[in-house]
Amino acid sequence: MTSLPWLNHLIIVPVLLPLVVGALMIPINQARHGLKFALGLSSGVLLWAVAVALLVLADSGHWPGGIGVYLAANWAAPFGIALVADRLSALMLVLAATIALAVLVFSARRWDRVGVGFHPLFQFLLMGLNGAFLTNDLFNLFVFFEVMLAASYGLVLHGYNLRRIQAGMQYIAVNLVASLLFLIGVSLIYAASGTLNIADLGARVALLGAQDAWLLQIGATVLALAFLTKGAMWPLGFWLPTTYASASAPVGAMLVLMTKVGVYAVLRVWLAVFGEGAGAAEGFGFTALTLGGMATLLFGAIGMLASQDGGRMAGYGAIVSSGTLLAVVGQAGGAVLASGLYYLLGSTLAMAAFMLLIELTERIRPPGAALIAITMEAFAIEDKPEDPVGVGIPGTLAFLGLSFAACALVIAGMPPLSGFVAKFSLFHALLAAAPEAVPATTWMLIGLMILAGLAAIIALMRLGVRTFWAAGAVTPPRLQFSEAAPVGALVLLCVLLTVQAGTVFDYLGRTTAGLLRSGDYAARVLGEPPVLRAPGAEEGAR
Amino acid sequence: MSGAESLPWWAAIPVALLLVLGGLITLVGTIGLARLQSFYQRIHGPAITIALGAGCILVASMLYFTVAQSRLVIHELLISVFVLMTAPVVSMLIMRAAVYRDLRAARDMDPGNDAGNS
Amino acid sequence: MLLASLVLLPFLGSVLAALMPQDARNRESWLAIGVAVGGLAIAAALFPQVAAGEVVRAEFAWLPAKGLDFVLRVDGLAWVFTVLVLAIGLLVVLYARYYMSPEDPVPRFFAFLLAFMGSMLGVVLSGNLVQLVVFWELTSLTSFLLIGYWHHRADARRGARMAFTVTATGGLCLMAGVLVLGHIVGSYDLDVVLAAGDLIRGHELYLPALVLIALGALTKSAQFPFHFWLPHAMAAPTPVSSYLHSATMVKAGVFLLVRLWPALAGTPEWTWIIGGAGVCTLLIGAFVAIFQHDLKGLLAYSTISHLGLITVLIGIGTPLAIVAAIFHILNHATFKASLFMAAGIIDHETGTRDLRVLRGLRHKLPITATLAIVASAAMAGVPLLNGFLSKEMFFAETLQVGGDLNWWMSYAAVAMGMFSVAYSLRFISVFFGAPAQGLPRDPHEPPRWMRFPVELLVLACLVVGVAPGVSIEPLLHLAVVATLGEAAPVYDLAVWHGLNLPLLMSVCALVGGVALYVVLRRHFDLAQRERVPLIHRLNGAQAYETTMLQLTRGAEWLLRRVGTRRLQPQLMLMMVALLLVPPLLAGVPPAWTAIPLQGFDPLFAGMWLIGAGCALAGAWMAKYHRLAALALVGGTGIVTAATFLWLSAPDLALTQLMVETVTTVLILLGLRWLPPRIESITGSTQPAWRVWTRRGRDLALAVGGGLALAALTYAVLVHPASDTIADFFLLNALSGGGGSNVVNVLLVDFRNFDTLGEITVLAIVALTVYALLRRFRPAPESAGIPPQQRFEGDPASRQNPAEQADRGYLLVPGIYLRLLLPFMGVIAVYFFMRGHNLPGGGFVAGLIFAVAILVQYMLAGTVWVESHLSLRPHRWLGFGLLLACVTGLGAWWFEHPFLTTHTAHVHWPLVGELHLPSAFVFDLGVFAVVVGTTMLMLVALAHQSLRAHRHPGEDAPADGQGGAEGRRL
Amino acid sequence: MTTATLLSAASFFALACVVLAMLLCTLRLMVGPSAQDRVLALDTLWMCVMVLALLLGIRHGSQIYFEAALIIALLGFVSTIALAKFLMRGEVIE
Amino acid sequence: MRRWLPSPLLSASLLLMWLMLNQTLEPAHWLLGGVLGVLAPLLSRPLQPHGHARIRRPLALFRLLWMAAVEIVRSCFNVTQIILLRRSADVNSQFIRVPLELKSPHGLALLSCLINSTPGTVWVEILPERHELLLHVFDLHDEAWWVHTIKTRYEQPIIEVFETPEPGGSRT
Amino acid sequence: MELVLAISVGVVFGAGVWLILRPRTFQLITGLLLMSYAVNLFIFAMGRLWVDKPPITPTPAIDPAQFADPLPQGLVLTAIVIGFATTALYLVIMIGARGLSGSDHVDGEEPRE
Ligand code: NA
Ligand code: NA
Repeated sequence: MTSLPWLNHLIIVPVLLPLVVGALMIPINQARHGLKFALGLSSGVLLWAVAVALLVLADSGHWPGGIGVYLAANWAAPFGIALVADRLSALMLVLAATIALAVLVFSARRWDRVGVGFHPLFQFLLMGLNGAFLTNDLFNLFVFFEVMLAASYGLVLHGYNLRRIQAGMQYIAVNLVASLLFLIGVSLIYAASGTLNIADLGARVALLGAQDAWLLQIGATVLALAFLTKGAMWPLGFWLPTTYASASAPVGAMLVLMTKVGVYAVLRVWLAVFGEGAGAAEGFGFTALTLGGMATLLFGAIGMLASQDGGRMAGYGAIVSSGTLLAVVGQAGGAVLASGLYYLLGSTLAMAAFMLLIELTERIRPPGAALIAITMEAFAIEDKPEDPVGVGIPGTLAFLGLSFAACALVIAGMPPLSGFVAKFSLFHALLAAAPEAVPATTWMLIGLMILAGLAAIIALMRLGVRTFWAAGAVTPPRLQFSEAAPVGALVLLCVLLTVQAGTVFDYLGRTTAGLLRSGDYAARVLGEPPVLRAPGAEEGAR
Repeated sequence: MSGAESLPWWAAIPVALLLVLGGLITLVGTIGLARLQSFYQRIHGPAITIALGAGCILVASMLYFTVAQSRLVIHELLISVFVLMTAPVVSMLIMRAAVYRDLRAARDMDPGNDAGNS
Repeated sequence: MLLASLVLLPFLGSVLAALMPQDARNRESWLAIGVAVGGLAIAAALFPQVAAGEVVRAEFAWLPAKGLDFVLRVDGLAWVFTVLVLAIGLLVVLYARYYMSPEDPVPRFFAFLLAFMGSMLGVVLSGNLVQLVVFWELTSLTSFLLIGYWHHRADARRGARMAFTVTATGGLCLMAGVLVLGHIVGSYDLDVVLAAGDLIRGHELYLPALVLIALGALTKSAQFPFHFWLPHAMAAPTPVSSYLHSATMVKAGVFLLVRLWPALAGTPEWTWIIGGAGVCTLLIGAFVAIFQHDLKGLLAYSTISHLGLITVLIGIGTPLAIVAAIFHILNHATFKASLFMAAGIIDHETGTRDLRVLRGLRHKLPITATLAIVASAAMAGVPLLNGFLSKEMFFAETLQVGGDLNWWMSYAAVAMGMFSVAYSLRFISVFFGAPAQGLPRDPHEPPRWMRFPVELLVLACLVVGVAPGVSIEPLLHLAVVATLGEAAPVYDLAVWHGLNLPLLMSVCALVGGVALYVVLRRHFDLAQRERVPLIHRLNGAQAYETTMLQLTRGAEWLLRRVGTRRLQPQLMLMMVALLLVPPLLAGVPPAWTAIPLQGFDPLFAGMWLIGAGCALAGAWMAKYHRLAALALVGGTGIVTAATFLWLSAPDLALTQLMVETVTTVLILLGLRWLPPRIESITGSTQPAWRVWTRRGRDLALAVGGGLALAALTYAVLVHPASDTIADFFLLNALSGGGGSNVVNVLLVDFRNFDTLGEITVLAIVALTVYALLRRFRPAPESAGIPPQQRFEGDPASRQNPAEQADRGYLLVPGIYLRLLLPFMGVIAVYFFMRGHNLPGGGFVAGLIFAVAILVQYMLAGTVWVESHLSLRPHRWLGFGLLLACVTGLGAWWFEHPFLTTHTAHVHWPLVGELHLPSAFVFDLGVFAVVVGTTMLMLVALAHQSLRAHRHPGEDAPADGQGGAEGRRL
Repeated sequence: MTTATLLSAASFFALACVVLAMLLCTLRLMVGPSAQDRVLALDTLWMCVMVLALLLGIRHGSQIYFEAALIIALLGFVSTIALAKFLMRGEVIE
Repeated sequence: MRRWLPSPLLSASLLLMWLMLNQTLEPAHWLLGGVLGVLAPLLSRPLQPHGHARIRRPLALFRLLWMAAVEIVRSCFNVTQIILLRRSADVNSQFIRVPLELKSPHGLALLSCLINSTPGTVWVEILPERHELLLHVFDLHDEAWWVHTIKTRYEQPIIEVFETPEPGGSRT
Repeated sequence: MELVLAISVGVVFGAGVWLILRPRTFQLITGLLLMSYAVNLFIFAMGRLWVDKPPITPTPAIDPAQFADPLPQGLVLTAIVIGFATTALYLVIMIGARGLSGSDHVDGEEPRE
């Protein structure tokens, strides 16, 4: 191959585009919000289009095995850094781009100007997220985690007040320590296996000697601790509710996505390394993952019951969904995994919508309180924002109520929306995975998920009744179209996900089938040839 | 611990002497730092280390590499120059910081009496 | 398609209704009537097929992989229920048109009502159990919304929450049950499940499945002990009560039991669970109903009791009992709906539902009174009315329970009959006696069409009661055959079966009931009693509220135990996890004993004596002696740098040294804003033992963590490396990457993608720091000028920074520091240029350059430097990042992947051959980002001093500069 | 005895002296008692590491170590003057 | 010339440094070093309010430096002796004040370098009121001797080097 | 050498762990600094220890076994830079929180006990 098919370049665009746009924004004057917003939105739309294109490419058989490999700097894996666009990463890219687009539109009204640097930080956050989804190299994953985290630190503190900075301190401290664990884990894995490439690691794991295998397992466990801190597994995720509750709405919505990155990383690494063909190490840690996930699920459910305010409840909701996903990853069955991914899609969309919604519903308060809140926000603003109170659109309350109900249904896993479909299909798959005798953990998991759903119902109903029904407190909030539309769009996507469940499940079935064939994956990634540099030039294949 | 190439004796002996001397002088300077009673005495210790200890080693290095590589290796001079340019700044500032800190402490302990600096 | 439209129609209507304007009461009703009539028409169209015993199915693929298709299925039972739902729905809609006040926002009401109708039809018509659960929960949801329709009222909110919690929880149980059932049978398809009765009953999971499904059904049908939600649901508008909470939704539970009868019934467990719950419910409901003072409350408890009756019948489970159950479901729907409507009329007309106030209404509402009395009679089981027939069948069935010697069931049935007569009398007592005075409103007969539904229903009661064989028999037969199939019994719906035991029981009930009512009224002050005798402690609602409260409290309590909002415990847990989890999962190392002891270098050890000592001392000092701690940590940093140097990593040593310097300056800049901690003001009120326990624990963790990492390091170090990818880099750095410094080639070529991310992190952090400092509010203690600068003994206290550097104490140092600037600049260039082949590179060069500028800031102060030099770190940042990206993108031009390096070979006269790798330009980007980041962060920090600072002698232009800083940065 | 052993012994001796010197600096760094003592000790420590780098260069006959010494000579003082200024003026950049 | 090459001495030093650093005499490095030697002073000029030093008597400078070097070695020996052999309390460490006539900043800088590099003396600051140098002496025997020595052996030569008036130009 | 480095990594890491469990922000940041040193050394050690074998390859024809492993060095370089950046960030947050809350406790408020 002497030149790269131009479609392959699409794989790196989700990383590159936000980077370039973010870099362009840095020197632009702070007062030019409009320009920055326009840039950011263009980037968001383009990203979304590229993500969809990648999904289509991955699913259409354009690449062998549905796996597109991009060798950054043209060095063959495992030496250089390979980016991999398969069905799963493409799906995550689409999810990220979708939520990002919604959040960007949502923040256009006022959130991007309560502090400085919102738009570039947002772009860098996207870069980090997309990079984490695409990369196939453990250390590169660390770098993208750091990009994502650094941007999220900035965004969590965006327009800070005391509460936000207290939460930020906690969030940052925990994540800094987690990053150190990440480094320990990655370097141990390198010391044991001599590689950083995930696919290569999967190919090597069966061949390692006893001592190396032990070191690898220790390293992988430490690495998992880092991932799971980000993925908020109990007892590593206590930072999450506090952070969610104090972050601004758009940032909260993006945080929802970020917890999923931790789970995604576990899924990617574990299936590739300890999946089929791992020899003696096959299945390492899966049970622990299930148990941890179950503990997390329980913790999240308790938290939801105990929370009184929306932000915190959303945080515990995210913990519940993390716990569910982790437990599911621990089950490692194809059908279970597909259902888990479906659950991930629905719950992420709904939680993101919910985070945005909470901010809007907080405007349903006696006028005094709302005024004070608005004044307080405005007090901290240095750039003299436009009047944040806009013209009310008719039916705002109905809209908010309906959206709230829809989000609540998805989060609680109640019929008829995607949450129920996800839960049901999970249960079905879990039971079907053991046709003879269903193990006790499976029953426990199902029971826990049902209980968590119940806790969510009770908590969300309490919140909803207080917000929308509490006597005398209901004043129709003023709502901008740019604020309502993203929420509505996300909710509609949940509905679409329900209606099109068959199509989505077909896709997810193909996704998980590919994921479980880790041998093919490794062969595909390691077999991708670099572009010939010049005729006769020496090429570095092992 | 290999690497030191074979040098002719006429070069090896001065290099070795310079090394030993430099090491000793460096050590003496820090002994002063560790041992002397007051700060104003201690500050004189490191001056030896910097001026002569490092100097000996630098000369040794120049000699060694010039002979070992059979070409003029004198870029160590740059280090000497930089050290000579920065060391006064450092000791001046530390000294002045100490003096005014002590003055302030004296004032705080005994207001009304303006302690002189001697 | 016809079937699908039957379910879809109400939902469509619901959406349409929601979109109508607030005051469209008539249009809303017409729409709803249209939907109901349309539905009935469809049902009628389906009748021939159903009557022929056919099962009409419609399937739509949805999730075939999960056995989840959208299946609609109508047989006799479903058809009868469909008609019930639609017919009562039609009447209720008509009634609601007049019941609802013109001010009420009816679009919401009708939208919810129609949505409920659709959900209920969905339950009835589902041919797939999972789909049934979906609609089941939807009925709960719509019920919740309808009960909470008047949500400004606390009782409505409370009732709605209670109903939803109970029924939705039941729904979850039902889902679990359905899952188990599906697991047993291997399909969720109703027809398959119904055909697999023997398999199910024989399976080891039968009991769990039964219990879970029963929980679903019993909660929905308000059976003991879950009955309490129903009376509270009466906060809903009366049409809702009459429709959902008497005629249809509460019947979903018993419908489900009937539906699943072929699959689940016929075991002792079935009888005990279903029958037991039913008996308790029927007695308690009937008894409590007598003592209600709210008209609707009385009806609600009577509904509970009647549902209990139906449940008992289903529990008995004989084919005849099932017939009786279905029959009573229909009968109860008829008379109870009409009674609720009558109660609504009374409420509507008088403004109250309080039995203690209402009297003599027959004078003002004669027609309504007549209708209500007839319906009550049906409820009481008076002959010639429909209630009598099904109740007698019930009595007959109870006799069969437990053989000939066991009469308890029959006694219970008679007792329930007596109670029901008593509460029926209590209900109709509102029409008798002297007209009540002082009612909130002066009652009149309601509008013609509001009464019409009641009339129709009462007529139905009469017709069925008098001529069951003609009126209800065909319908009932349809349902019975569909349910029981071959087991369908021969039965006779006649008013008169001759003198038999059931008749005697009926008579006993009637006579006893009247007597009971009279006794209670005369001697026990029935009309004014505050609480239910005997079982008033059995308060489900109270239990519910307590449970909910305890649930929240308990969750909060538990959350405090298993969670934390504080940082320290979180970090502690992370460390505990780090210590425990890896060995737990991976076990002990296989070669632990074989690890050899390696060589020992005393000098290296001496150096680390320093490094480790500094670390420990720094840890000790960090609380009160920050500067000392900073210096000590710096000591560890230097030793680390020296270690890198010693162990063949010159690049790392250089970087570490520079970072060390910048970090120190950075922390000092920050320390200025952190007021000192004074040892004496530690106001810790904690007991000493707790403090020491905590310290002991932390110490153990620290030692453990240290040991663990040390052991791991050692285990790796003495273990030979496996085949690593490093060899490739060493072999290809020069040939492929064009540089001999492999580390640098790694950074700018092999793994330059990492470096790109890394400089992005730098840029992000710089932006964040800048943003944070824009709104920085210093602590009050440190907001002013530092005491050192206020010390009059220091001549510098009378000079601004520029003057200090110009003629003050910094004059002499300034000469050197200013002279060094160009040297530092050239050295930065030197390190940048050589990076590719020897230690150095863009990162180190950037730091050197930044430090060079920083020294000037330290010397002459922010204001002076910035009035002489315009740095614009934002531009450096943006430019650097873009340069790196553009360099990477350049590869696209050559049809190579992003960041592929290319080398341009240029031959210049005089200079010779120049190799210009693109990695060089990339490194330039790194350089620019590092300079931008360092400058932006440090300078932004330094700028904070300008806020507080107004030196005594500072002049106006300097102030102007201070104000302009924001723009320049 | 060859010149290589002589040089090796001499450089070992010098290294030992420097490490000992560093230890003494550390002692002062830990003990203090005043902040200026610590700053002085830290600066001397930097200088010792510079000498150490040069000695390693001689010991291994390699020029790789030179740049580290150069960096320390040119920029090692920056953190020291920052500390000194902090002590003297209460802030590093006024 | 002055505009593009404000300080030829500095530029030459930079070029020299560049060549020493790269340990080469290749023409490419002469060129590059030359460019840097011109550029670096130009770019840093805004931050150089005192301008660059003009050395009027280079020979006097070398003489001074040689004498200082000898003095450094001698003092080093003295101080070493004291550190190793004397009790700290017996050492008479004192601050002394030396009135200065030297005004040139560059001259003062050179003086400070010489004094600080000489073990046993540390420069504290120049007291602004009477332009006196405050000095700390490690082991003081005779204050007057010190003042005399500094004024004659150091200050006078430095004044000679930096403050000899040049016909036609004034010091920046 | 191996043992010394291992023990040193352990001691520095342990001191860092002790500090990050302390309640004051400055202790935390100091602890993070120390832990970064330890972790950087740890990563570095994963390439095993080499004296006087810097990964600088002046000629293409070399024996890779004669050079230190460059990869961990590259990783450490990145880790140092990222660590520097995050330290800066935490520092600024630390002083920001101190200014807003009046407390230098890591939770941004004094514990209520
Ligand atoms: Na019996
Ligand atoms: Na780097």
